[in-house]
Amino acid sequence: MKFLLDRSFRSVLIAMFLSLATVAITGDYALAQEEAAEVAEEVAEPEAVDLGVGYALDNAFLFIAAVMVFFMQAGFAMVEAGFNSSKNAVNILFKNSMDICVGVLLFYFIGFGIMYPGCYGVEEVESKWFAFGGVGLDGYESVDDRTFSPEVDWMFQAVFAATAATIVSGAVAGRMKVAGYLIYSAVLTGFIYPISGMWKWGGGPLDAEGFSDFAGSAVVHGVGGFAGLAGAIILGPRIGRFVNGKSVPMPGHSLPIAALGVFILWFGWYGFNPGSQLAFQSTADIDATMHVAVTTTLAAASGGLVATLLSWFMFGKPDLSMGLNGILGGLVGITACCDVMSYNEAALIIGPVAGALIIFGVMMLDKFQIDDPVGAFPVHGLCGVWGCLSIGILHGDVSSFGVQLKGTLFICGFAFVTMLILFSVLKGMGILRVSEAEEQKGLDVSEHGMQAYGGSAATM
Amino acid sequence: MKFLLDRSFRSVLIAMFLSLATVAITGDYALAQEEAAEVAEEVAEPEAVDLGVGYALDNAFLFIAAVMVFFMQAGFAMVEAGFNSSKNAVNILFKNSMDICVGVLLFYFIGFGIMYPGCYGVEEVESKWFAFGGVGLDGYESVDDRTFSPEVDWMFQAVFAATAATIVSGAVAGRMKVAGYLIYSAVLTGFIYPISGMWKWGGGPLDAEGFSDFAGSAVVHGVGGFAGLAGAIILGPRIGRFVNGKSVPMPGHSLPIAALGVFILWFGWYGFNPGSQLAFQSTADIDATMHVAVTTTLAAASGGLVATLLSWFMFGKPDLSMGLNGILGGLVGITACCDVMSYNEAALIIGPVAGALIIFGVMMLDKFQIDDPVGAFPVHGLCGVWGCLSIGILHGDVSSFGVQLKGTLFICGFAFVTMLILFSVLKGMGILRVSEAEEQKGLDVSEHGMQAYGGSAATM
Amino acid sequence: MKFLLDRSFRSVLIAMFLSLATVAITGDYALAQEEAAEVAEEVAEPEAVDLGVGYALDNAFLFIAAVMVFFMQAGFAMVEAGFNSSKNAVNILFKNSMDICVGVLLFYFIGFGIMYPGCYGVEEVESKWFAFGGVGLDGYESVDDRTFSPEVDWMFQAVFAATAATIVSGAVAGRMKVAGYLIYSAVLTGFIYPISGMWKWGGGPLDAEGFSDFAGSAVVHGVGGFAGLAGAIILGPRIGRFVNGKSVPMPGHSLPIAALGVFILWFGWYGFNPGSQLAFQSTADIDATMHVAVTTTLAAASGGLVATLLSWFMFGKPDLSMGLNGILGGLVGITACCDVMSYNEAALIIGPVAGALIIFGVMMLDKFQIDDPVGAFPVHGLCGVWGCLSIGILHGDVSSFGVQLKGTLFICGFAFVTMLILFSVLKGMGILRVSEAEEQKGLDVSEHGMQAYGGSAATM
Amino acid sequence: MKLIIAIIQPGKLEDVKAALSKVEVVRLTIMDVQGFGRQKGQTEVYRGREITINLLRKVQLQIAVNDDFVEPTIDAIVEGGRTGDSGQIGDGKIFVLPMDDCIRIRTGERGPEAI
Amino acid sequence: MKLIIAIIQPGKLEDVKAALSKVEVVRLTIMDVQGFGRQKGQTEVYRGREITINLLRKVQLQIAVNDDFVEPTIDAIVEGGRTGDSGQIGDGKIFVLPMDDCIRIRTGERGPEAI
Amino acid sequence: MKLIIAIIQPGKLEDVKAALSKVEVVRLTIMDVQGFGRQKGQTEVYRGREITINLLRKVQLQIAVNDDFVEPTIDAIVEGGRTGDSGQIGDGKIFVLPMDDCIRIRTGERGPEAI
Ligand SMILES: Nc1ncnc2c1ncn2[C@@H]1O[C@H](COP(=O)(O)OP(=O)(O)O)[C@@H](O)[C@H]1O
Ligand SMILES: Nc1ncnc2c1ncn2[C@@H]1O[C@H](COP(=O)(O)OP(=O)(O)O)[C@@H](O)[C@H]1O
Ligand SMILES: Nc1ncnc2c1ncn2[C@@H]1O[C@H](COP(=O)(O)OP(=O)(O)O)[C@@H](O)[C@H]1O
Repeated sequence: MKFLLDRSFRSVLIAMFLSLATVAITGDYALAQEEAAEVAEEVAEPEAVDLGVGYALDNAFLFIAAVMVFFMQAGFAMVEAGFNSSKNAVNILFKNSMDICVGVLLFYFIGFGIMYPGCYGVEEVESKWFAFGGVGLDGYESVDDRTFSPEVDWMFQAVFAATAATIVSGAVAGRMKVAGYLIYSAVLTGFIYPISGMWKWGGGPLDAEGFSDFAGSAVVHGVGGFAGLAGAIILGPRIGRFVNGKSVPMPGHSLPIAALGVFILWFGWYGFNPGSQLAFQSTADIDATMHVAVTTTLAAASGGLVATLLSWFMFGKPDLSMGLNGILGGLVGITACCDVMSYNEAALIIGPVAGALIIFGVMMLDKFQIDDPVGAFPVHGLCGVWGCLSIGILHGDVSSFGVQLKGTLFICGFAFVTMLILFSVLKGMGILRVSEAEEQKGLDVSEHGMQAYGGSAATM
Repeated sequence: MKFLLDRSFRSVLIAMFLSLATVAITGDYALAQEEAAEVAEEVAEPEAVDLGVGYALDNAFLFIAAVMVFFMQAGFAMVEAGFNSSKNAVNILFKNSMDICVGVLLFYFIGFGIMYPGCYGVEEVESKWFAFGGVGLDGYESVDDRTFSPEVDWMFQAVFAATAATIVSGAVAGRMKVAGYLIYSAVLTGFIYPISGMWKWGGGPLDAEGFSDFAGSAVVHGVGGFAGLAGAIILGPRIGRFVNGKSVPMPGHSLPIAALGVFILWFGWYGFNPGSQLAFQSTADIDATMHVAVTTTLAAASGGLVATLLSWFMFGKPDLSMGLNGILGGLVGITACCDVMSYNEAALIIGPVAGALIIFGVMMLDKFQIDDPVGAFPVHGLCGVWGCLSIGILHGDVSSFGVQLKGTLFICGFAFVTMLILFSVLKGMGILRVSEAEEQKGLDVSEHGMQAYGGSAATM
Repeated sequence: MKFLLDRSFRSVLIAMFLSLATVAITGDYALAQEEAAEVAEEVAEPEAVDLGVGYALDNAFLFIAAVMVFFMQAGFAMVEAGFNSSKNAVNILFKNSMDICVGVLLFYFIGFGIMYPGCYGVEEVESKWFAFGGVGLDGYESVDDRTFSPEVDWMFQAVFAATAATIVSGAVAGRMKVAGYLIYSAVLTGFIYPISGMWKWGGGPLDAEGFSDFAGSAVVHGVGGFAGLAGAIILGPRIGRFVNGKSVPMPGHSLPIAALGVFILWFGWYGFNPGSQLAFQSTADIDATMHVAVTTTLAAASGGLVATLLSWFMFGKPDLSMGLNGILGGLVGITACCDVMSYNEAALIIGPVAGALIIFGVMMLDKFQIDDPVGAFPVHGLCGVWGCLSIGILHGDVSSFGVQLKGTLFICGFAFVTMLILFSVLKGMGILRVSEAEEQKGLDVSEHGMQAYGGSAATM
Repeated sequence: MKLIIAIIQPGKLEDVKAALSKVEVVRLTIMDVQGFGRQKGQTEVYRGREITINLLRKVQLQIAVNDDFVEPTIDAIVEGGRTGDSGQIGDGKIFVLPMDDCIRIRTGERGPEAI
Repeated sequence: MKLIIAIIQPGKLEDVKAALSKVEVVRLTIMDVQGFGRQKGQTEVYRGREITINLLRKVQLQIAVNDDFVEPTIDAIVEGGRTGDSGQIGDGKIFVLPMDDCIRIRTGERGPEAI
Repeated sequence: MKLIIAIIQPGKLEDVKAALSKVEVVRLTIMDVQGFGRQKGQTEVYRGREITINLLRKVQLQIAVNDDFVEPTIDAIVEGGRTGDSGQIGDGKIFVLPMDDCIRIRTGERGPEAI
């Protein structure tokens, strides 16, 4: 046990510090100097080229949007903690907080350079499936007529990466080792997400083909959802989740914090979707941004409402957890197409279908005996696919169904396959799943030696 | 039971889908096309009339304000859940999340057109008590010299509507059926709120008379507070709340989430009040906006402090729940007059009086044996009235006491009377209050078949 | 008991209303009139000097930043409540909510005038250690070429003051009387914080010497952290915290809300640090602001990661509470130097060292048997000092180590000494610490007569 | 002396306490428990799956009484704890255990008068 | 009649319940408790300090049975509650208490048939 | 063998445990309970209304002991559980119940040596 811990611990250290180390040793001071220079420039010479108030506004708005997206981390943490057992709450919170820590660091050192090689001067990205622009932000060639700074660009993208990563923690909750999870998290934010992200947002091949995914139904949520599915499959269900073929529900330990999490996520989505317009100073841009805000609102609402009514109709009582998932489903669904869908389409088609997909998806996973404690796959995987395909279905003028289908398959498929492999490797290394005894005791005590709720008159 | 459920379920379906259906059937595709056109316009033609960075800023700020107001939904959910029994927490969360879902949909399809007929070209609204501009946003005639887009206008107003609706869920907590509540919620956001809202903000009769209510002490909070009072009266108190004439307190199950909710609400109020300036690009406008931010801050603080000290002084110990209500009272009170009150008036008069009204109101409801579990009426009803009247009292130059009194009476009275009727009708339909057994079991199990907290070493 | 309560209650009333009273009696109406005039001006005459969209943007951004910082109050409340026993949760929430109420009021009536006398026309502040500009905002002389309004300036500063105050509640949790705490809170936000704050941000002596503290590692966090240390020392440890020389951990009662609090704080920090640029319309300013946002992100992430890995390495298991403290430590550390540090320095030096300081600090306090329930001193005190000194170490060009050391010592020392005195006085007055019986019962019942969690099937 | 243990419906606690104080039984200890009995746990649907909440929330009363108080106490609990006149599955049980001794911590008194 | 009180590992509850229903013991009351026994509480490190969580979460079962059910019930609990074949410190205890009477609140029935 | 049930003040748990271990009683089971006794529940004011929190939080100890341990155990609990020298209303009670048998789940041992 101790030995295993050390072993797994080493593997993490390696995974964690590999990148840091390289940089630190090889180029740190060099970089630091350039940096310092750069900073000096920025700060010391106010009379440098002034791009006007519009530039300031673009930066400000994109920054605020990025901060809202950042806050979604809190939403995921609450949703996942609330929908899981109290004996695994510390573990979930740990994974979520490490996702953002590991995520932004790796996305700074590696991810950004992989996802946006074009910004670093790499040519013909439209024909490349992989490219690397460089470490950190120094190589970023910001043009003179830029509408926002490399910094805010990075920040907005970094929180997206962390979002993709943290989706998975919900699907693998209650049974995955910390060590294995940290490695997964590093790989996803450092490599997988940026690679497939580059195909579309980095101006890569899929983008060249006209694949359309405005704010990342596939690029972000699809990747997270399918990575989660892969994890859930390799890990297998929690003990007692399926008893001789029968599905045994394991209700969450705190719906209040789960509901809070959903509200936080909805709040953050107003940064996620509208922010993805990336330009706000022209009237056309800001109008488009506001259009996105409205479609996002309507799809979330109808997704939640339809999922609720369906659960009521099908199961006899309105199921809060389904309604909450439905809201998230509507949000994921509209993410790809919030710019092109009309308000009526958002309210009457995108949201409702997403709401229905939640119910359908949850039941389907049950049928295949796949244990996804928080419904991460139905929400992010299925509704992510729906969002992309809906463009081909309803707005062929924007992008054809074929192109949408191909793009979605490539991105989600890439995440699914690579993650199947990664999780299998972790399994082979013996750092994937905790022992049966540890699982029954709960990961909080076995992995962290603490309990989420100390509270009892007797103990305090 | 089953039969009743079906019955109530049908009634909900009807209420829910009436509007959707009409639109969907009658005009959907037509609308969809126009929409598509509109979108195309917005997105495809960047060279359309450019209204400058100022326009972008106005939109951006108003959008961010709207998002903050949206987040207040989370605040209400937490406050109401925390101040109620754990056996009704799922139900409260359900009602709050459905409020926003149902609210924005109905406010999109019907409410907005009723509240702002003028924007749709309806003439002489100042002399009308009801008018309907049209379904959705397509009929909205946006002028060329507009300072913000119809979209952001709608969004800001929609979250206000949802706020008015969700106030009520606190007052009727612990005993109201889900079916009845959804109908109430739809009626309030689709009809009642927009109708009285039009009288003032839609440029209707009260506005014409000079009635002043900057951000909605009466228009939003008064409506919610008095609707809640009507609900609490018709429903009657929870079992055991008043035992042979004596008031038996029923403390909330989680003050930490209640306190979190209050902080979230205060946070959201910075969108609610400053955002209501609706224009931010001119120096005068932004200065006025910042003035509002300061008065809002000071009134909230003194409301909370005075309520706390009063509870301490009168009852012997400082009561956190009163302090929290006091903060909200101060916020509601300053909402109508945050633009005209001086800083000293906000800090030394508006807030303190609101804080005192909380204590007084809670005790008064007790005297009349009205059961308002979270103090929604004292906070939103009484302090809402106070906010409007304070203008007449302290700033007769802005608007006379008489005008303020009349406007407040009209708006709050309209909500109170119509809701008394609605709740009575629901009672008649037998979908208002749960059975005694269901209430004792708790609405979570009886209405939703789930528990808010699964947590127990034994069950997990 | 009753008598004591009255006594302590009186002392609070006095402390609370002293300032209010004076103003109210002496100058209220006068002020009110001027105010009204001022307001009229602002609101009634839109054709007053127009400072352009840039002015509006600066105000808007600074306002939004202030609101984010305000929200940190919720973060502190959750962190402190979560890391403490459930029997003291109401008390913690009470102290946090009163901090902001008392804080903004006193900072309005007194604090702001003390911290920014220069804005009120006081001359030669660079050579003064104390000065008073005036009560309220009326004396504030806003120049014609101002980039933001006095109102938003006040608001941004006021929430900073409340932040400094509320840090302490964590360090003195579980044993301090409400009466004594309110007095402390008033004194800190009304006098101590603004006085030392003036030395740097008010253009006082330390600023004149070139002391650099961008967003307040020392000015805000150092003050709070060392004030907390003083409190923890004078109060002594909680009963049972150190048993015959051995340290007995007292785990918090709810890690989920503690983790939520940390996410909220990180979110708020994006207002705290970037907002401190105070100017956003020029390209140089907004670029600098975005630079700050990135360094803040990277330091938080590496602080959390390093603290986690260290706890894992040193204690055998990854400790969530240490990871969360590490994130906060990284944020506090980067606060002073977020403008000058390069991204690599933030990620590889500032954050990691802060993370290590957390572990070290927690163990050190243990060694000296000082009971700081939430680790307020390691986070805000130690990392605050580190942030300031790091400038002297890594960027001597910006400010020398000597200057940084002196400035930090002056500010933290002033807070530490004055607070040692204040807490000793409160002790002498017998309103510092609750009785042993009250402490064992828990402050919620003994000080507030309520419980944080009413919930039990039996009681509800 | 006997120790009476009663498992009742949470919603009935107030009624039972009222009935007990009528017979001057004012001292008791209660705790939250989960019951599993004849009463088939309500079958609910959670996320589309049948789930039998067969561990139902109950409240357990513990009352130490002198022998002559046993019958009144039992009657009071039955009276207060029964749903309707005919009672309902799930209303619970009462167990009567022999008790050798009782000590009042405050005074150290023992036996019947300590109860 | 006896009242059987068993303290088991939380993770073993399902197994014990299964074993009990095999011998037709379907009625029981359970509660969360904290145990302090031979099993030295797991020593953890919280914020760098050794902390012995010596109050371990356990689940307590309370089962009222007729005399002929005592042995089967005990065997079932032991079978379902034991970790592995050899058992493990922390597996818990079973206490058997004499019971004078049992009343079914619903019907007022008393004695053996009320169990 | 006896089963000793003691209801004490939550704040006294540590003292009682210390006193017990002095007499080598190291195994026990505790649970949170709510007490209703002579001690008139503290009258508090919640939102301006008198509320008697007459269900006070207590901790219940359950200790199975062999007969010769009964007296030392009782004395230890009284010593550790009493507030001050004279004790205080609310300090609680100790109930001593006869116990027929005790089984150690781990080993299946029965009787006195299983305790
Ligand atoms: N034999 C028993 N041992 C322990 N607890 C029991 C027993 N029988 C009933 N109970 C408790 O009483 C509660 C109610 O039992 P109930 O279903 O009403 O029994 P019945 O159907 O005989 O009335 C159960 O949930 C359980 O907690
Ligand atoms: N004598 C006792 N009295 C009360 N509870 C006991 C006693 N002995 C054991 N227990 C309970 O059983 C649980 C498991 O005990 P355990 O450590 O397995 O005992 P053993 O080491 O004898 O097997 C303990 O945590 C405690 O809750
Ligand atoms: N007869 C009893 N039956 C069950 N529990 C009791 C009894 N008497 C006292 N208790 C428990 O002991 C606790 C303390 O009782 P207390 O008020 O101190 O009694 P006394 O006034 O006789 O000292 C009570 O809150 C209750 O939980």
